[in-house]
Amino acid sequence: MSEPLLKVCNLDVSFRSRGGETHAVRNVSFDVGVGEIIGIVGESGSGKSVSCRAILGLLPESASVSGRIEYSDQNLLGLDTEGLRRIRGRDVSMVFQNPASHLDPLMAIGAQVSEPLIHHQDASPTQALDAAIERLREVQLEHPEQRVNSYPHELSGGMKQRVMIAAAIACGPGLLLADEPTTALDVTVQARILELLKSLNEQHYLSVVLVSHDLAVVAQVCDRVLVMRHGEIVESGDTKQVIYSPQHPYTQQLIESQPSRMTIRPPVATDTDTLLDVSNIDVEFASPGGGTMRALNDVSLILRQGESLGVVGESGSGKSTLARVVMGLVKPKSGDVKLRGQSILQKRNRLDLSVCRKVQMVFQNPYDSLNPRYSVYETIAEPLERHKLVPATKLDERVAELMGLVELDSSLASRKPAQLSGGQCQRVGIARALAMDPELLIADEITSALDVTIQAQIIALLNRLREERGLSVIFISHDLTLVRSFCDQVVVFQSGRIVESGAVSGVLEQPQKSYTQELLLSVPTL
Amino acid sequence: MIARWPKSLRFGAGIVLLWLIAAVLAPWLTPADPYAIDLDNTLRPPGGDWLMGTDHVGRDVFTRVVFAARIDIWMGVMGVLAPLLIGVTIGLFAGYFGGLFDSVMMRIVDITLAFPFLILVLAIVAMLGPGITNFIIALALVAWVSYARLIRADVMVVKNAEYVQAARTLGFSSPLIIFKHVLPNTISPIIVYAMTDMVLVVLAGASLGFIGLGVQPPTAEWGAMIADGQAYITEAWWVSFFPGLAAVSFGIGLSLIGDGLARMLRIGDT
Amino acid sequence: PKSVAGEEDEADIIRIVSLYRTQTLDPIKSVFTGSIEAFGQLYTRLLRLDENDELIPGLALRWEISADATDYTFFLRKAKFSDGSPITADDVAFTLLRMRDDPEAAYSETVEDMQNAWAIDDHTLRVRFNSANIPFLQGVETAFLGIVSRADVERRGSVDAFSDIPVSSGPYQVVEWRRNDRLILEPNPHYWRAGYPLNDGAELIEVVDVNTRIAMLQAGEVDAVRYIQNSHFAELSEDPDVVLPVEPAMRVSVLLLNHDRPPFSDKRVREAAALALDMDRITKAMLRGRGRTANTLLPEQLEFYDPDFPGWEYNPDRARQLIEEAGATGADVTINITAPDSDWEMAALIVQSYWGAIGLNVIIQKMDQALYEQRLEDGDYDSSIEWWYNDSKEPDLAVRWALCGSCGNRAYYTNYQNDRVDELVEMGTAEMDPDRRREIYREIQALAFRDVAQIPLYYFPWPNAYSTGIEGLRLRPSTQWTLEEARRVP
Amino acid sequence: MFLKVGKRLGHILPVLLGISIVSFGLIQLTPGDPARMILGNKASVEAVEAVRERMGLNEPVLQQYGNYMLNLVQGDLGESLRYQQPVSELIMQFLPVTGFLALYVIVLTVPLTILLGILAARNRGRWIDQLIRMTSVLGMTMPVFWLAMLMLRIFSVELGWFPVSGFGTGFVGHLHHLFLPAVSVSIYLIPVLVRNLRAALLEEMNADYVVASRSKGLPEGYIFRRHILKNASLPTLNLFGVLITWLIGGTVIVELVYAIPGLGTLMFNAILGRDYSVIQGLTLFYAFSTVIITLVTDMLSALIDPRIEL
Ligand SMILES: Nc1ncnc2c1ncn2[C@@H]1O[C@H](COP(=O)(O)OP(=O)(O)OP(=O)(O)O)[C@@H](O)[C@H]1O
Ligand SMILES: Nc1ncnc2c1ncn2[C@@H]1O[C@H](COP(=O)(O)OP(=O)(O)OP(=O)(O)O)[C@@H](O)[C@H]1O
Ligand SMILES: [Mg+2]
Ligand SMILES: [Mg+2]
Repeated sequence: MSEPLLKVCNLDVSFRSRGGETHAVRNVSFDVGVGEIIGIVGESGSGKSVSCRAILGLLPESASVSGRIEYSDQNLLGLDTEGLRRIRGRDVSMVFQNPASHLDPLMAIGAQVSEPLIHHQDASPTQALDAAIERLREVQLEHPEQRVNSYPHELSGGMKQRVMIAAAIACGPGLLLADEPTTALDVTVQARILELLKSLNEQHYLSVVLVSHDLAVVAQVCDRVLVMRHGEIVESGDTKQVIYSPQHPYTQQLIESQPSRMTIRPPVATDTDTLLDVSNIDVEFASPGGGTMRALNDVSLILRQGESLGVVGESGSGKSTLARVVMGLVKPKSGDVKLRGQSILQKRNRLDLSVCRKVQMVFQNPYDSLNPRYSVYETIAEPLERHKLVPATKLDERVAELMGLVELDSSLASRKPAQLSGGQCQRVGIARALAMDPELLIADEITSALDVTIQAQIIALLNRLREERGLSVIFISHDLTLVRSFCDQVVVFQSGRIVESGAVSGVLEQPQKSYTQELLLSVPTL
Repeated sequence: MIARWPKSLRFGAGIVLLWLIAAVLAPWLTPADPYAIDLDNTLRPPGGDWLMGTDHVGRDVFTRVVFAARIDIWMGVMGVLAPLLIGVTIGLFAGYFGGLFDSVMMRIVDITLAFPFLILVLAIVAMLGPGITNFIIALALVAWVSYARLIRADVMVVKNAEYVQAARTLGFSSPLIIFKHVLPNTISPIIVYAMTDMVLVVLAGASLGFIGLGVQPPTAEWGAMIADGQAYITEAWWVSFFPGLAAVSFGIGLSLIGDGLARMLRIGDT
Repeated sequence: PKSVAGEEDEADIIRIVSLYRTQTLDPIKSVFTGSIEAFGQLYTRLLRLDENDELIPGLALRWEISADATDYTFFLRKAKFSDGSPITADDVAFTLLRMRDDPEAAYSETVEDMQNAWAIDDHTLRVRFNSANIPFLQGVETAFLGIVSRADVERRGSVDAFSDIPVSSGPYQVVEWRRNDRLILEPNPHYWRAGYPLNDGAELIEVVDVNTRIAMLQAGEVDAVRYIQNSHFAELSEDPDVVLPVEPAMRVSVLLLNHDRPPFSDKRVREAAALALDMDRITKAMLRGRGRTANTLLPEQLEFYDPDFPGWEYNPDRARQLIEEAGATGADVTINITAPDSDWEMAALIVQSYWGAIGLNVIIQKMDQALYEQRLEDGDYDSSIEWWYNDSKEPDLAVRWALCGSCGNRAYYTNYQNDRVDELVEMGTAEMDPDRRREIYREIQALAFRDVAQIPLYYFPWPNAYSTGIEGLRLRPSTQWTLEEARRVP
Repeated sequence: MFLKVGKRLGHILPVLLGISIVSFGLIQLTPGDPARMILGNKASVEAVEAVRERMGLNEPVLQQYGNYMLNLVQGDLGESLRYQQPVSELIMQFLPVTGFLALYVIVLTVPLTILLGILAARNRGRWIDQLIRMTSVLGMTMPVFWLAMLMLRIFSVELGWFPVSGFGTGFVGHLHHLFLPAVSVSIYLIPVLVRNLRAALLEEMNADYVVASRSKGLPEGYIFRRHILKNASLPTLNLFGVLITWLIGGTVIVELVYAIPGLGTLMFNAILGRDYSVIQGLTLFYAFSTVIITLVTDMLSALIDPRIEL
């Protein structure tokens, strides 16, 4: 291989904040060659996102960066704004980890995808829009011609992510920094996105830095892998070598925690009481072009006490919407939700406390579901305090305990969401939900931003809670391996309908519907 | 604590604090009685016995400027606090709940906005009698509307934010969500506006003084002093200049505080 | 004048800007200054005033008064209304009767006692009173008795006839009445005084803010400013393009005291209130040498005004003593003033300071005029700083208005009541011998003064300013412009 | 959309009703007699009574209100008590002036606000930002009447550039006559708006989507215009709406100082003269325009922000 495209030498990033200084990245060095795909895996909060942002000079003012970043012989750290601008989006572009907050809420997505084309390639707006539609099609967004007029708040999590990807590859950059680009995508779409990246890589020598916690994905597409922990690179090398003969103990632990290798827990007895009874739910949204769009269509399901129900299906198929209906955040057009036989559909603004105590939800978008002004401690302590779940004297203790449960370092307690990594935010959300000590937990992609070790620990935690307290879980995920290892029952969503349901062993081992089969086929494996 | 305040906040707070001290210590800081007239020494220029000269009835302008801080600070604070509290509360609830409450409140807003300030003040002054308290009552009755409208617009957006929905799923009561989650994320423009508004309130007093319905003579109040003095602008500029200067400095202090607070409240800004 | 950008000023139009507004064009429907000034330009009267403000023939060429002063006969000249129809004795009779009979007539004292008025022929008018009426001749000169067209009023009705463009008999007729803004006048082509007005028209403009009025004068947008305030004399007297003549006015500024309410119900307190004031100092401060301290309760321009009456001496010690005797030390006293008026506020401040010195606790209350008038009328006040003017030199109207407790308005709403004064007022109306009249009015002045009916402050001229570009314009003591005689300096 | 606008327009009725009740109530509670204010203080009590009788002021309050509403339903705003001219005519006489002034102010204010707000926000902390902030405080703290008077002295009396009073004739005449008044109002409005816009801009400049836009290599200016400014314009737009409604009824002081025959002076004098029907007519008129302006700002907000429903 000739001269590397990107050379990162001794990158150091630290943040000044009120609490003092955080050293997020230390002495990181790596190269990316032309046409190479580099994977970065590692612990949540280990500095993966920060490193990527540092490359494009996108860190907040509070960050101080040192070291050397060279992109085809230009020192990016030495460039002025205009110089950086020329490179951003055209030569090097980035897919951010929280797609939701990284899209302008007031601009239609079509325009957001066409922007870089207009500015880097002097495309006329109509040309750019046509190209944007093409890109959106490439990232598997359905009906891109109509979708271009949608606004971010009208899209599902996975759709937003694909919009981000489309915008990033719009100008055919040389290097793509993809920070967890497929976390919110179901496996079929994920597979196609990965395929797309691969084909861009093959045809246009697109180099990619792929940040992911999904080792299988990394194994599938990456030439080389870097493993990060505590802001440092602990191991790097050829993908196969790192994955099949990991040297560093952390890497070994990472591979160990891969869901496929976890023991499958025996299904609980199916004769317990019915906990949740969702019947014939229809949900409609006003669609951008006028008229309505049916997000859920006659959805019914039953969840028994202590059971874990996996919800899988393509992005935008209505999984989160279902969760919102159960939580009373979205009012269905028709249908009913019963908890232990009692209807819990809310008419008033305030949700019934007795129901909330029993049913909790972890939101898909970890960042947006945290009040930007609350520190981690405040976020977790608030429900405990308000509902007097623990005596005031025990409050600190309980918060610390919850943070420990989700593997959050106690030093993060005073941070605000903007100062956390994606996975850290997600765990704050989990801790907050668990603080309520619910009987039913709706977990909407709770592991999407977590590295596998922590993922494994969280799953272990949930399993423990199921055993000890009879917790029931609705587990929305696109990670079929995880669903297989964790759930008893599963429903498969497609376009707002349940296309298949039943015991995990049945549905996932012998799928009846072609869609389910396709889903299974797309699962990346190590 | 203070060391971490933005510079503008420290500076603004300093100015306002100076005025507060001046207001409290007014009797000790000034050489004369703010109300004592002296027909032998009217319209004396600044200098000598009179630091800032004397006005048309021979009162010491400096003394009056210092004493006026008492009224003006009180007027500014009360004239903003009352409408702010009312307006923000109503705007929050109306925006958050929407529906009938919102419709009714917004209609009341429309109705209130339809009354030019002057009518209300005149009516209230006529009904309750002239005076500063009634002026503030009139102000509270009108000005809350601006706050309500401003905050409501933001609430409409924030209430759909996921963290607010998350708070709802935690079974928090609506007031709690409104005050602890929605309010902090919508308040910063309000605070900026409130600081501006405080200046405007002091000025509204002056404008009313211009049509003769502000504070009652002989109360020392910057706006009224400017209004009284403007007639002498060519003959004795100092009569209106110094109270004007005082008002401007106070206004600068307040705006700096507003900027500083906004900066402190802004997310991710250090 | 300096030409105002964008506005042609070819014609010789006299512009007067005033605080006071034209509220109606019906001469009997308002006694407010602004309206009166307009009436005078629109409606001619039987008599008019010469340069020295003495009565001379107006529409009436001459007149005869019966020996018992109950019958007046006026011989009219040939004259026309603005619509070209002749002004007849019948129109004049109609004017007089209308004032007497219209329940909405604002101020009909002059004709209250009139038995009848009728045309003997087209040019001869007879007016008969129930009893001797000496003041009448002065009365017919006032603007309220401006002559209106009977035919027109009867045709259009009392409201419509005056609501837009009335038929006028005076020097001008209305071009346009932009209510709340200005009254635009043009010469009445049929005006009986041949050759008048000397100008091509006039505008009476209404502007609230005194600073603006003055700026308009200085910028050449107007020729005369009505009512400037103390604060501007110094500046304007230095302006070479502006003249500030001292124009005597039949008015007096007074402190009204409410006789029905403590502490001023006690004569000792009233007297103390008067003794406490150093009138000369006050006058000097307020008028800057342009007027004089008032020594009686009647304006100095009036007939039978007593120039030798001593007036109040300044004696704060005596005042304090009286207050103590009356047990009023520390009593709360309000002074009502109208807003916005910096002069009254200044006067109030000064009075506050003097009264404070004798132990009264004074609260100044500034309020808008409507509220002020209401409180005055309701007797809901302690004291009030005011001025009043008389429409003619005749003291009859003045004493009826200001001092007579039984004449309808409770002695200017002070509730002052002295039966002897009331008796003298009636005597004055009927007394034909000028010397004896003088005695009557002097006694009234002395009595009211000693009772401290009100506290007179000072006599002050009209505070008007004129551009040097015009001549012949002044405001008479009786609040009438000599507009028809005004013209631009060639 | 049309349905929603229609529905919003439907809200006007209750508002107008509310206004008429409140203004009627206020007037009834306010001491001072319109008849006395026309006749003068020398007028006899009988004359005042006679005028009140003719004006219908001696009828029971409810009946007066009923009559008023009855006329209103027929599109009749009544007659000015003082001038005996239909209120609608009076309003129409003064409206063009105030309308012109308001538009003039908007034309001066909006571009300047945007310019200064942006300049200040983009140069945060630098001298230009400080300068803008300090001068705007200065503009804001200077009482309108005082400033107006100074400007009159300087630009009209001394320099003779602008007329002191009036509305002028023809479009250019209006522009010329109303220049100083419009500037006076703008000097007061712009600071309030600029400060708000600046704060909103700074708030938005930290948003994630701005970082994302940077990552696309968009020019800073473009990001500012299309993303930051748009997001920041919402609160400012709302404030602007509030201020415009204020402007329609609130130019009184400026109209008085510059002797402009507009709605403000009309209202001022109607209040002083207790000209009930004019006060009521004007309040209804104000209410109507307020509702329309609110509707327009809300529609604009909804147009800018798809998350907002009308
Ligand atoms: N603005 C900031 N201020 C202070 N600390 C920050 C800031 N941004 C990130 N951090 C900290 O820097 C560390 C690295 O964060 P980064 O986002 O790079 O993690 P990550 O490796 O991407 O993790 P994840 O997989 O969870 O996304 C974390 O501990 C985080 O809390
Ligand atoms: N507020 C809304 N307005 C309009 N359409 C919406 C709204 N919320 C969701 N939708 C639409 O409803 C459909 C289902 O969305 P939902 O978020 O439930 O998908 P999902 O199954 O959770 O997808 P993902 O796996 O990508 O998160 C999508 O087509 C989305 O565009
Ligand atoms: Mg990350
Ligand atoms: Mg989802």
